[in-house]
Amino acid sequence: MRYSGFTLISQALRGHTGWRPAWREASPKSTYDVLIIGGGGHGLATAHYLASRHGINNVAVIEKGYIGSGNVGRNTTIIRSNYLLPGNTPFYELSMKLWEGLEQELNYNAMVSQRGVLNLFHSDSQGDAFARRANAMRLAGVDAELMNLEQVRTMLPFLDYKTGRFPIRGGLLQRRGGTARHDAVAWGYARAADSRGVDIVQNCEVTGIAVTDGRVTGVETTRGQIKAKKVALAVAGNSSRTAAMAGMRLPIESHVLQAFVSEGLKPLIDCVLTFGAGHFYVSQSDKGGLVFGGNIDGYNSYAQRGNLPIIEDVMEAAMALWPALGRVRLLRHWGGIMDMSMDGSPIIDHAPVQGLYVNAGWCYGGFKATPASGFCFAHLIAKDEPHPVAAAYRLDRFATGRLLDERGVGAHPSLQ
Amino acid sequence: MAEQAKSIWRPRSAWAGIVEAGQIGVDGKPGVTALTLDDMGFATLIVPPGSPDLASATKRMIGLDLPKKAFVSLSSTHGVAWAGANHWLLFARQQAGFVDLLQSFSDHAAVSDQSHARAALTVSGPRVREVLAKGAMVDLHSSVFPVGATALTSFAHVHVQFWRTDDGPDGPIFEILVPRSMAGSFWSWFAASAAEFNCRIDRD
Amino acid sequence: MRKQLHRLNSGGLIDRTQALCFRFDGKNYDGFAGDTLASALLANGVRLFGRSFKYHRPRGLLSAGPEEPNALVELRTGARREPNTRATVVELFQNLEATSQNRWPSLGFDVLSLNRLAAPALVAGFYYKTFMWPARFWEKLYEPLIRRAAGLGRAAAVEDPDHYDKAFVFCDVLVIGAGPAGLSAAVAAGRSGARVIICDEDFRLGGRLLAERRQIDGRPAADWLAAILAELASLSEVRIMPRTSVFGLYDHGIYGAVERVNDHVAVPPAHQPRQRGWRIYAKRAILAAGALERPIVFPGNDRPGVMLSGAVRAYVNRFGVLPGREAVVFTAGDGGWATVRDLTEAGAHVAAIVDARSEINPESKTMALRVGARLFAGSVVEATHGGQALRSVTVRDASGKRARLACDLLAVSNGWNPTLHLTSHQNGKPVWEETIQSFVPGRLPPGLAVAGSAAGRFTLAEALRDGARLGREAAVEVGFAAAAADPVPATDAETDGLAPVWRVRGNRGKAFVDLQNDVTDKDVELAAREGFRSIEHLKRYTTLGMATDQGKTSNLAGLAIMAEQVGKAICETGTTTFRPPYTPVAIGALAGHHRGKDFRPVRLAPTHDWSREQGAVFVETGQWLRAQYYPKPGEQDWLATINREVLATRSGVGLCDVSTLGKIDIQGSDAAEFLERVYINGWKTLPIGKARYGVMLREDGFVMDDGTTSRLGENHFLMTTTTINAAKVMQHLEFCHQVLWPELDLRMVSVSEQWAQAAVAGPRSREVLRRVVDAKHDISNEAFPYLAAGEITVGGGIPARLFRISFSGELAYELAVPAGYGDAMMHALMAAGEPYGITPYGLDGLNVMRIEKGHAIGTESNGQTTARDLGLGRMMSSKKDFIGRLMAKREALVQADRPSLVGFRPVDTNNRLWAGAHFIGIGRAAKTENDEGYMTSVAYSPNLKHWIGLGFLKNGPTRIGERIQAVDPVRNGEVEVEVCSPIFFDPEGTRLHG
Amino acid sequence: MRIACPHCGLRDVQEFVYLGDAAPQRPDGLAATEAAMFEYVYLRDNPRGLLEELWYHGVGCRAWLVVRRDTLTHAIEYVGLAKSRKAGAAA
Repeated sequence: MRYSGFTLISQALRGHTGWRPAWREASPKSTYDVLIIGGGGHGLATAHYLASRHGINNVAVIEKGYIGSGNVGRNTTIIRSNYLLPGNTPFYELSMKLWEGLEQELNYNAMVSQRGVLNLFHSDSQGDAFARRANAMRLAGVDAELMNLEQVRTMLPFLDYKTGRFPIRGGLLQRRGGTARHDAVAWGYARAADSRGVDIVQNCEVTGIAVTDGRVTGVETTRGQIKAKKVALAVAGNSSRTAAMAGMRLPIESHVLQAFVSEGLKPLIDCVLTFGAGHFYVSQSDKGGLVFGGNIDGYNSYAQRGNLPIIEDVMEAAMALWPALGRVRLLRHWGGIMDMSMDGSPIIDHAPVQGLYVNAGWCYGGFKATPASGFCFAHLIAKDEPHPVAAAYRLDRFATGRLLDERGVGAHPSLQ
Repeated sequence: MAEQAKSIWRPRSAWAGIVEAGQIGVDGKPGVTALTLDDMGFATLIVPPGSPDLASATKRMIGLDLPKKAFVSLSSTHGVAWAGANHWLLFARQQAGFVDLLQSFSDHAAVSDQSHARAALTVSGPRVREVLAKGAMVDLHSSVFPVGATALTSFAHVHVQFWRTDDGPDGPIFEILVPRSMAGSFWSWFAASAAEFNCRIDRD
Repeated sequence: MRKQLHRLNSGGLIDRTQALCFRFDGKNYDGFAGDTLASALLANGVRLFGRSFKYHRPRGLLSAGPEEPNALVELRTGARREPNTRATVVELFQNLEATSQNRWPSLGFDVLSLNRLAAPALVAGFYYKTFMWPARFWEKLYEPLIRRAAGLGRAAAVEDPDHYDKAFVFCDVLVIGAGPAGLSAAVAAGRSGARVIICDEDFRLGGRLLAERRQIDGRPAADWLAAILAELASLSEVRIMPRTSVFGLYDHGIYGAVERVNDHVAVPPAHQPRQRGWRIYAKRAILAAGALERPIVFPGNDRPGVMLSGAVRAYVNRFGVLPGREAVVFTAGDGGWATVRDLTEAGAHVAAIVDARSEINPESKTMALRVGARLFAGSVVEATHGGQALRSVTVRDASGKRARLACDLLAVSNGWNPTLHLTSHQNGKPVWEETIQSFVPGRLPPGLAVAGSAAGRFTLAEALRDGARLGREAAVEVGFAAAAADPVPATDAETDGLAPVWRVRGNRGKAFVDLQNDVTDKDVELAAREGFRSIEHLKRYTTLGMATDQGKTSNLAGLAIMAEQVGKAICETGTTTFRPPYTPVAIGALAGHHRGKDFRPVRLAPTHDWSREQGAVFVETGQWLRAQYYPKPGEQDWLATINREVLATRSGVGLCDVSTLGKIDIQGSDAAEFLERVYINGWKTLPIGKARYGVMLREDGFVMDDGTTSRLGENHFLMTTTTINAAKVMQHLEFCHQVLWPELDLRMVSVSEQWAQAAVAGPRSREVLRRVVDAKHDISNEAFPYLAAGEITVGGGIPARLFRISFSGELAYELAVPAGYGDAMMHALMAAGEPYGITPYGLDGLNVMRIEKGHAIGTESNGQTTARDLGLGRMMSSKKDFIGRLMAKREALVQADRPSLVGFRPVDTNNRLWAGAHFIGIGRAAKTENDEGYMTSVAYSPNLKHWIGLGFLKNGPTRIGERIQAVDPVRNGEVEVEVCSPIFFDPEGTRLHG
Repeated sequence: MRIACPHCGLRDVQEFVYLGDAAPQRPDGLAATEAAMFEYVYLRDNPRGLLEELWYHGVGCRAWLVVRRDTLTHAIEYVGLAKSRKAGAAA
């Protein structure tokens, strides 16, 4: 059923008794053309684009828990395409364009809010590095503005411009960046994919990948064997473990990243703000909570929880940047498992096993990539060749040296 | 060319311009006392694993036992503190003669003079543990950190080495070494942390 | 004093001798010390405390504790304004000022309560289904409206004026909660000599005992409480921390806590923090956090005057306040009957007892008769009436017959949920306990035990027993001998019969599950209908349990209604994960001292004061502050200053602090071998007394750092690193030694802090140094040529080191003296250089000169470039293995067209250059496909009298003389530049050797 | 978390720097192949469960440690000195 203000009102008059499930509770069939492991944002988006762009509808998304239970429901909701390297920028810009049309495409309000993303810089040399990035964005057709101190001060008068240990000198603004309602992205894709016949199978854990003669034939699950011509992995956080079922080792470590939300407050900040001298970023949700985060905890973990030093580190950065937050209270914090890749960039590629496809290594940047990741992964699965904007996300780039290391820290996931 | 007048070449304390003698915080009886230590000599001594003769040399030259664990050996003029595996911090209360001492140690260990690398101070008083607890991620309880114990750690993001020198009539006495370049930031934290207990400050 | 109409004449744990006046919404009131803001307002007859989140419905007090969903206020004013403060936990103080929030223009008349008219459409998740057309209206219209309507209180607009502390504390046994279980545990552990910390979020210790009329050992519980508190105070290793909430449990026995040191006064006393964040390291911990009473979901259950039954007892017994004079008690268990008793004893009339159970025991019946209350067995409350305060309720009995009863208080009792939050902070899943119809702690984190109500053992007797046993066990587990156990004290009789009611369906009115987020039973049903049936989906779709109370009173009812919808038992639907913090924590308390200039330590060079005296402008370089330039009066701008500094250096002599470089002392018979392995170039042949430039790679083949290393002796080297990478390089070298090659004979230590170091550069530098270095040292060009390094003395015997190295391209030296002499060295050099016009220069001047010489720094070796990219490929030895050797050979890293370092000058020399510009072929479109590299560093060269730049260009070295555009769209710049050698000045290097 | 440094005792994780999996061994010497080095630098097992990993006690004694830690529960089973490992000595 189509969502609109009209249906909402007509349902209101009927006591909302006519709503149907947003997606069917499917049981797995015995065979699919494409089986996607992982009912997170990327897996669901892949299913949607397979069905809507490539006409491949005999698709299942297999999720071990409930859909959207991974990082798509645990992030700080930021969307942006302010990337530096030519292998990244067009991909994230495609994602941004897909975000811009997402609600109409899905008939689901994911509350995509292009409120602007401002990255602060704190020294002349950092300013030059931001200029390099901003120029790279403009060359790729992405909007970017370099703001001076006065412009930043006008926009965000409440930051610490007086006593800050690292003085604010200016910022890089992408006005088209912003936020989206994270859960709604998963639900919207699920509903749209379901409406085209995709089976969304929840509470079904994949326990093995069946390979015969170097070709994938299906998967073993807690709900039995499922055959499939093609199997696609979209299980960020658990990519290594799933890939290991097919005998692969990946250039990935799983790390924990914490996120934070404050109590609800009347509107305070109208953009997404990042602090370049401490690891800190913040925005305010439509409900009023400040949503913020910092660096990864910095050690391998599958625990979905973090530790106090990083929490304190994030709060110190918050206070250093925005000292009026002292009396605002932290409401909740949680952790997600990040696929930290060895160059900080993702992988969308064939696996060495035929018919197996890998979508992994999103580090802490997977949410903003959701639409393009699904779009390009679907393209790869359907056509067996990479989508042009995702062509750099090859597995062999680590061996050839065609790395996409935006931060320049090298093969140390804990620093990426 | 004539050498410059010696008057220019006077050393400057690591605490100069940072700490002034006096009192900070609330009125009343001081809960904490801080005394800056100038003119101390420090050096790191490192030996290859299993090398035995530094211990006997230390005993011979300054009459102190080389601590095997995280402890410090102290005399009225010298001390030697454990500072890592096969790694010690040798120190003297006065720099006079220290260079010669290091020379004689250099047959027994790799010696690196660090006399100017550390800013040192003594802190003591009945509330001193409460002040240090605002920075120390190590347990300072008597049963865990007895007189003579030392630790390398950080206080308020500043690397430190410190030890419990003694127990005075007013409670425990600690000596703290901080990197010279961070003396100012260390003091900013210490002063803010000690102010609620009243802190008396003496300059060496 | 104003009369407190609802204050009892006697009783309660308030100090009636200490009256406190305070303001709420601009009106003055009086209360007593020992009150909370909630109890004091209630004593004054205030019923309306706030407005709900979505429908702006009038709300009163539900609870008397941290679970409060309704009574949120803005506490204090101005810079100290604290939004969303629960009135139930605010300790009253003199001149307290509070304001209601999320209403306009006033609490009594709130325009947005008109939302109720749209309420039929504002169901769970309505926004996902609408506001989609036209797309651009979202940011412009819908979202701003939603944002303005949403949110709760207003944060302060200016800097928090209060100070915060952070502290660390260690103990053997941490006891969380100072109710009967916690106190018993603390005393049992403390008697054995263990180091015990007992924390309670309340300002008064005692937990539920403060709110109940109970007997222990045949005497009022208060006597027992006084005795046990006195004993705890007498134990030297026991630390009692009231006003301290343990908010989180982290790995390995680390607990986060926040102590509200001065929240009970208007302004913290001088030098004292407002709050203190604690990191508690505990070997064992006992959770004795009690339980939270649960409400019942029924139509109109949010009307001011509907209150938890245990909260009613707390107000009556602890605060001496009568929350209502004519009460109805709606209960699903025995708990409500205690409220009947206490209300009656306090002088209220209980009009009716509505017990959902059909079987009522004879004693209860007798009590109902005695207090003159109508008894409705097997009955429920199905509606409430009144405007902004309760006036009556409708009761429906087992036969369906309805009765309307006048009342101003409805006490609701539906059993309790253990406060088990901390047990699930490490992913522990609570488990359903059928007998008490509640979740209890599941698998516990290591070192944690749970006592009393928090474990689902709700009686006082169990609390006392649990506490004593677990306290003793914890002490024994950490190595203390068990103290002799006192017999567990006897308590008066108690019962805890219960048959919970999750929801009452009614004909009219909304039945709220989550009061703060305005989630109703219908919303839960809708979520079920739409497939959001997993508990996490329910939470996320309806926002159930996501308000500031984190669903403390609402989660279970939500689960129960969902279970009913999907036809499962509650235990099958599971529960959501409780995340830290247990109650919201001020951000300031977690940051402590580290804000403003104290956010991170600042490192100052030993020459810092000298630079300041010279008028330096400083710049952050990593943790260091370094002199950027030294302006003189009358200079037009920074460029004029830097030009002067550079010209003076190149023509005479300049002086620059370089103390911040990392310095590592490397000794041992394998020191040279070690350098061979960590640097790309050769080291074994370096003679004693010489310095050499070295480059080190990461193992992945990219440049990590560079610097000069000098050989001071056969087995003794001094390595220098860049300022930024000093710690990273030290860590890397330790890794190489300890992890890769422990067999090497090697001893390393950082001596960065020991030395002050200054560069003396320019044609007259030797003459200056000659006047500073002690006469016995020959520093002539012959005796001390380019790249010489030696130990010398200055000032008549002060040990120093001299290096003839140059970053500026001039005849130059670096002189190092012990850091304490750094200030003296600068004065001495200035005095010695005065005849030659010695000029201090800073990082900017240094930068100009190094760009003129084509030396790369961090902006060039930015972690994305190889030695080859930097033009240093030929330094890589092929005769030895070194870190990064193999990965640097990967095909893409040796591709000919990789952008490589070259120089650039503007074709029109009037143009300035900008770092960060990208290179695009002339006449080609400015887009990514045509991007050929970028400018890394630029400077105005006062020697060449135009701007110069360094940058990476595809095939760079083969394109010298070619012209290209440096495009800079973000600064509207496009400059035609000519590709040139990166060495702009003195390419033969003759000045170096002068 | 806390790590029991063999030299310094139980210390907060804040004092340590993480490197990662301790299993890969650097293929030393001129004979090492690019393929072996690629595996050493880039490929990881990344297990959920026990992992031997390298930590550096940078704020303390500057020792590199081998820590056997469960990546799901964060429980630590063993801590030893990295330098003892290659030498083959018992840590």
